[in-house]
Amino acid sequence: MASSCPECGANVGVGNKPMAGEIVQCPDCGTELEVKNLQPLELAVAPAEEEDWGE
Amino acid sequence: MASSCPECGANVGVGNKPMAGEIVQCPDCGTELEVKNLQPLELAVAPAEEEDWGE
Amino acid sequence: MIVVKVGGSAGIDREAVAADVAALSAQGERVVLVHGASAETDRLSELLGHPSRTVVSPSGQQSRRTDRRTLEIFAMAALGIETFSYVELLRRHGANGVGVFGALSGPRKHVRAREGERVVVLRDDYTGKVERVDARALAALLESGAVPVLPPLAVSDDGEGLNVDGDRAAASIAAALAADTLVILTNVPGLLRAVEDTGSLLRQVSVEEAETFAQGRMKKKAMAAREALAGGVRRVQISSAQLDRPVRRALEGAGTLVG
Amino acid sequence: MIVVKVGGSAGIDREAVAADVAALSAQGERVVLVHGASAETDRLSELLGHPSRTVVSPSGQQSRRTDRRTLEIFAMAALGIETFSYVELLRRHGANGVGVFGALSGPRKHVRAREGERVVVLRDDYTGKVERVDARALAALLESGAVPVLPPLAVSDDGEGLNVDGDRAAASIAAALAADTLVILTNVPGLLRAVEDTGSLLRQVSVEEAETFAQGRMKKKAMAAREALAGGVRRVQISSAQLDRPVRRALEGAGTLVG
Repeated sequence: MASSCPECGANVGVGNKPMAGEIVQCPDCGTELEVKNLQPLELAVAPAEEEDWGE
Repeated sequence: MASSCPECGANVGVGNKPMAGEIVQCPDCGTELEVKNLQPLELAVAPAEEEDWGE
Repeated sequence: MIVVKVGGSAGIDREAVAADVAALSAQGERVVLVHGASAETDRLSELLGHPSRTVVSPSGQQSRRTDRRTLEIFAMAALGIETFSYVELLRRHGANGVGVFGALSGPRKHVRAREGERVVVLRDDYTGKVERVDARALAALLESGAVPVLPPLAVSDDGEGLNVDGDRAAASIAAALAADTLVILTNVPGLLRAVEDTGSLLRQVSVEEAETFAQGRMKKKAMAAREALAGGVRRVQISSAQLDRPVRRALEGAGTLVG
Repeated sequence: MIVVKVGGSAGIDREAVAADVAALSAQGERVVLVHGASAETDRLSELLGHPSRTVVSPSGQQSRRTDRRTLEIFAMAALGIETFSYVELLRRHGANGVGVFGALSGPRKHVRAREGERVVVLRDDYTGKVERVDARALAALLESGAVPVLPPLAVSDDGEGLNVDGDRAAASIAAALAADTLVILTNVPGLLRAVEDTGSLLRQVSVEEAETFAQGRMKKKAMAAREALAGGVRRVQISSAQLDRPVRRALEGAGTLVG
């Protein structure tokens, strides 16, 4: 399965069984993308990595 | 079983199977007494009746 | 300044109450929210394998048996579910809800209960009555723009949590803060002349009439009204929590005006 | 003014900590108590049939998976057991403990976790970071003589409760209130050069050294120390909660001084 990168429009492959919320990297612009939706496959720029958690 | 009234010293009967915390009235002075202890049987003046409770 | 008491029975729409309190707060009104916890306590008690038990006082009044384990479950439900939810919902509607526990103090009560033919004093019963309100702390929170949210939980001077009646706690808070109005929201339209007939709403009653007509839990609300009015609160309104904008409807006269 | 953070792991003697805080308060010291909730949350999660789960961040850090049900259980444990107990115990030792929920605000975090070979963003994770402290409300409570007791719970602007790190929350509170000292009490003597050797206590370290030696949960405490010192707090002491009078021992130099 594949979809287009929201940043640069390149074609981004996500393997055959992507998971909701999965992080993938755009092969062209390198932006970290998140699988927002599975049917139809939709990608969005992933939120920034956070270094910390709760209790 | 019986014990003496802490107020007036009269002999107060509490039946054969008193319960801890049970309220009994002194036959002489009428004071409300509480079974504070079972072995040995001990009576004390009962706290005043409260009209209200929680949630 | 308004003190709003909302019941803890099932079927109360917390968000409707929170949204209404938030709107009043946004208009500059100072509001303290006091809530119940009975339904959530019953549910949690069941889940934790310590089902709620009822005791009957010599005068026939039913109430929750509050041994130490029940008190602990009561605290989890009152603070951890009800207070927690109201603070979330107030924030969702733009108000600075702040849950507060420890502002209410009072003695543990020597509760009597019927055991068959006998009457016993329940020594391990964590039920109490509010005798002191930390008005300074609550006023300070109100001053800072917060909407204090309080569970029906007090603390004894020996450092024991106590299950207290929410209506009477709200009355004590209203008196201590010299509030203008105490609004008691419940799951019935107000004080009914005939309990089973929700059409028999009494729009205005004296305290004596309130205590005469009140049945079951409404008795506590009549008692709370008496105590609030005696404490200088100008107005007590008992109304339904099910209305749209329930607090403002009560302020506009919905339900029963006592006093 | 002192902010005391005490851990939520099993084996913490709450009464020893509460008695010590009460003694400081009696001497006129202003104290805010922030506590953890991990052990009680794990136990309650088990009892309620929603056992705790751990997730691993891409960098290998372990943490509690906090879906909505876990957050609700976390609130019951943090507010309904820990905050409740500390307010009881502070009162027992003569201090006016007041549990406060809603003074900490911040955004929900986009948490990433490893799922097998992949990395996913956890959309329904109620974990957050404290970005704002209602210093006015806390200062007002301190002014009124209260000892505020806070759980590791914040609220997002959308009105969602959030599981936050207690150490870093305490650092934010200490900075917001311009506290002199942040005392972090935990179940180890302090920062150890070698984790398995409790004799290898480091008595004083720079923030950089702290972050170098810290392992596992101690990393959070080192991070909290950095944030407190950067926020103007003059002193951070990480010490054991197991000592007699643990807070005062820390103030007298027990454990590790950071900064």
